[in-house]
Amino acid sequence: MALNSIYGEILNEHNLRPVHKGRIENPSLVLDGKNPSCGDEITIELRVNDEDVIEDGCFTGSGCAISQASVDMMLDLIIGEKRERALKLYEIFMGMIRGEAGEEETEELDEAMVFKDISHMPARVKCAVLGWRTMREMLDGRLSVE
Amino acid sequence: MALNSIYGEILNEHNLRPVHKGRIENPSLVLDGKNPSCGDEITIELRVNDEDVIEDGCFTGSGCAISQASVDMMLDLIIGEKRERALKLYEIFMGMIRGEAGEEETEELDEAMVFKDISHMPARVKCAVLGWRTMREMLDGRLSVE
Amino acid sequence: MSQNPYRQDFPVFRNGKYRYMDSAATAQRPDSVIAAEKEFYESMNANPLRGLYELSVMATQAYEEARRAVSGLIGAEPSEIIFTRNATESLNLVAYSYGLTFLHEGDEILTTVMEHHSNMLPWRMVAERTGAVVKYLKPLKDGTIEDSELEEKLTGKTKLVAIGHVSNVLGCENPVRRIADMAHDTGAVVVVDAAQSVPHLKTDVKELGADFLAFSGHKLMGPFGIGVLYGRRDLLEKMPPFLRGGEMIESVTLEGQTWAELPHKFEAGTVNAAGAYGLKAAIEYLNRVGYDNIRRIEDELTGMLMDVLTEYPYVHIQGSEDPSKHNGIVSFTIDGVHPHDISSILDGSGINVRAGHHCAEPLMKHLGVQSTARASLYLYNDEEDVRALSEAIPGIRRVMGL
Amino acid sequence: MSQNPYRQDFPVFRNGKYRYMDSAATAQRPDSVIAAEKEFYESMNANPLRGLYELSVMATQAYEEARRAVSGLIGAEPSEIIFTRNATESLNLVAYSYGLTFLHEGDEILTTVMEHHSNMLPWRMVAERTGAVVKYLKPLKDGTIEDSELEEKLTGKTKLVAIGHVSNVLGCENPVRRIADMAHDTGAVVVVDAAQSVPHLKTDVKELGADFLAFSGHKLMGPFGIGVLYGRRDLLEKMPPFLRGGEMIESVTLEGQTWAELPHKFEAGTVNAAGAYGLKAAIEYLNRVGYDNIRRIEDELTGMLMDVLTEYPYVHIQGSEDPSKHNGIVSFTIDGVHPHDISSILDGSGINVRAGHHCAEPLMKHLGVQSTARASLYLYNDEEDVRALSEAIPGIRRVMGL
Ligand SMILES: Cc1ncc(COP(=O)(O)O)c(C=O)c1O
Ligand SMILES: Cc1ncc(COP(=O)(O)O)c(C=O)c1O
Repeated sequence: MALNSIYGEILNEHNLRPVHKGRIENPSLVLDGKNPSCGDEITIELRVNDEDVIEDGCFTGSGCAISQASVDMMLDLIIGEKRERALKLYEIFMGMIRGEAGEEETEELDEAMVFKDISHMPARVKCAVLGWRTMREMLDGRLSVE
Repeated sequence: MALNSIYGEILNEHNLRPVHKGRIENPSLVLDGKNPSCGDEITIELRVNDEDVIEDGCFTGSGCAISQASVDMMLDLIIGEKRERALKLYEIFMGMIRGEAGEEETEELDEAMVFKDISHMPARVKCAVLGWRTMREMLDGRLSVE
Repeated sequence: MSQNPYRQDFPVFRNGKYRYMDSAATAQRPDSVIAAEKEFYESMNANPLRGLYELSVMATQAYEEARRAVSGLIGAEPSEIIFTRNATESLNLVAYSYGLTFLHEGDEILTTVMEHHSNMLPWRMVAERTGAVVKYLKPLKDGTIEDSELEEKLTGKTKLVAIGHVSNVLGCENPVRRIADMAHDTGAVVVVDAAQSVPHLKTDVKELGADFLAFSGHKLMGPFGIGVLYGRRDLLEKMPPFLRGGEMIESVTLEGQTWAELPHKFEAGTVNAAGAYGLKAAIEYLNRVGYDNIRRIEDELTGMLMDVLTEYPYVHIQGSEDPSKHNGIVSFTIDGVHPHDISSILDGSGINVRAGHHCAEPLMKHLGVQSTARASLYLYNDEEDVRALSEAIPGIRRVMGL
Repeated sequence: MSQNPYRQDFPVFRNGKYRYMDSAATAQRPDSVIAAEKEFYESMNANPLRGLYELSVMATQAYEEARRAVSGLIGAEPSEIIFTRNATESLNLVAYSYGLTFLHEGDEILTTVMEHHSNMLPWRMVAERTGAVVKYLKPLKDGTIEDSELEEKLTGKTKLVAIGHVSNVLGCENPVRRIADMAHDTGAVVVVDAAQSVPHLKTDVKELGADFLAFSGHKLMGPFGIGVLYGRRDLLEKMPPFLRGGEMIESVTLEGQTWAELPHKFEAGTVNAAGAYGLKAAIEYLNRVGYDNIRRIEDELTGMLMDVLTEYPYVHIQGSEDPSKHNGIVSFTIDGVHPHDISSILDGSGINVRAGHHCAEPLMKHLGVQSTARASLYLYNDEEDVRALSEAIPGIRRVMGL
């Protein structure tokens, strides 16, 4: 029941008024992420430039508040950052959820820290990490639009 | 544990020294009976004459003391009797095992009355009735040597 | 009914914490069922069927009594009752044994888009492997299957009809008897998925016209790990065995084997005797309460629930407007709130409802929703449960900032 | 060991009535296993996997913890552990899913004449349907499989080797590792029937070289209705699902479906979560006792029993003369007394042994017996059990008038 602490203003704001929901121009990477256990599906688009900087990003698709808000917060964090930094943030996020990340590190996740206790609701972990997993797969360099 | 009352002199006598184990001349009916749950197998031979009298009978095959003694006692009872009488005895025997036969009727089974309490050992009922079932199938007129 | 007299029989409710409304997924178990399994292991535990000693005889008797209890419940002969693990295995047994043997290229299997995956995917497997074709009846949004659908899709080629008795999403009861009559006229066999009906409705295989009927023990308060397949004797007799191994043979040599008589031919390996004994206790409990009482409780509570829910303009109930057509199942959505969030937020108040596609994805698509929240009631639910759920709905919207 | 300290943990022995020596058929259950199932139903009962509320999350955790306990017991990854109903279903799963997909006409399946029917009939089914051929290794009377047999019958055509780890009649342990090494050299996969070994011997799938390994919960003191299949990940991944239905899919549309990830792909329908939780309690109990202790108790009692039995000239023991090669299993015959009568008469003194072909008819024929009586021991047996049995033997002959 600890989960209810996750629901709240921050989550709602990102769920109801996501900043990054929509399309961007000339994405260099596009990938679908799917949460088989609930049917939620999102598509992430990223534009990464020659210096490996994520210039812009967005998502489309439907899902629960947790998956929608989580991906929106993630995009907040990684847009403008370098590929390595985004992958580092992924590690921190996963570490936080597994309860393995230090407090200092976790602070780097900013608003995404609301998902700290999601592990109390194992069925929802997949929702919270859907966007993050998809992003990591994209930046692992194995996938691109071309 | 009531079963042990079944084991005893009468049963042993028929098991160790069966009167009807062997072969007869010119059987008119021959049938195999099998108890799938334990692999026991017997073959009964009967010679029934034109007046429907069971002139002679015998059995071969292996099995536990209960099935061997039971078929031997059965042959004791039916040899010399008419087909209908044998089928009647079958009904009484089955009735006794189901606990439905009256005491008077049961007396007609003579030594075969030792199986009265076999129902306390359901796994052994099949042994006790193996010969009887086979005999009934033979006399139902559906099977013959020719 | 202000106090539900049965609730106290269910230990999970004793701490007063849970408002459990997910019985369509699995029921709660009364003390008597839990005690039956315990009693089995403590005083009659042995491997049944082949043992010649007292313990094993008691185990065998317990197991076969359970079979009789099941056959009595649905109007079948004991030898027509096969114990499986769950309804899913029962349906797969029919698919593998009957389907793969008796269906051929060009034959048609008729089912509906509202089936649970367990009554859909086995038939697709049969189709893939035999060259038969699966056709789907499309119901109206309230679950009604129109005659025109049936007349169009049930043809001379239809060899098997697989139909759910009660939908686990809409709660509607399908006209199994009418469909069975039509199917039998064209020579098809009828497989009934009764997972959601046997726990709630008096079910008789002959009255329904079912050639096969499957259900799970755990949805009628029995243990997990025990399910039932009813099969018409003549069909079971001509079918090859499914799982092979101990207990289902008559004799085995290096050259070949012969099969045991029914129902053992279909029960390979050590049986779940304790589970069957627990299921018997569940059936006894169910009979003590009686289907009439179950019906009354479910309909009353469903009515209460639907009355309140329909007053919220942002709540949408799937299926019929008539509570008595829901068999205790109420699937709903809330505008702006994903069903997973509904379920998670309700959990914060100890209210347990399911959310998702309920193993009926094609039905979700047909209804035009991605998923729903589902409250499903059973004989132990009470007005407090329904009130708690009803009153929590506006709060969900609030929590979500709506 | 004069007093067995574990015996008191088993409620079935508390009335002092039974001298249970049929553990190869099914084990007795300690209090902790019975309590675990009860605890599950009383405090964490819900349908696992899909629930979003606390009860269902607890059920899911209990179920997955059980999977981890099993994987730890046999040295596998949790995702390689599939819960089934029993060893028989595990073996059938491999036969239907792996066998029917990857075996073809002319391929050979190698097994032995000493297999339990559950590790023989599924392979015959595969042979019948694919055109593959089953070949049988013939052991010596004590169970030894000679190298010459293996070299002759394991050929380049052998695609699957199905071998029991411990015989349920002779008690002998087969050289699985050696056979697996040879089989892998020719490119065959190795299926190990570990129903009789996991309860008694530390078993590690990697050390054994098993590609698949099957066993039943009920033989290691767990509940009925829960069994295990281990499968090597890469094999499981390329195999099609077996049973189809709820919980084993990723998504379903009218056009097709995709499967869930391992191990769920092979677990269709509602899982037996309470059974798995009970099995976990059984594994914990087994680990508390320790395989070393089990070994010691079994070997000591087997030695005692065989010492006495060999003194009766009319008693004949099947298998090795070395008690430590029996894994607690002693099959025997008595001249002039049918094994069924042995078992029935012993039952009169509360002594429980099995009699029959032990689901191994071809082995019976190979040994030249129609059936045997079998005493099988486990960690809760004590000297009193063995003494009672030993001393009852002459009485059996007496009762039979010999
Ligand atoms: C060697 C062996 N294999 C397989 C089995 C089958 O186990 P189950 O009946 O639990 O499926 C048994 C037990 O009877 C056995 O002893
Ligand atoms: C309509 C229907 N059919 C089949 C099933 C499958 O039952 P089980 O998961 O017990 O095999 C269910 C339950 O989930 C159901 O609701």
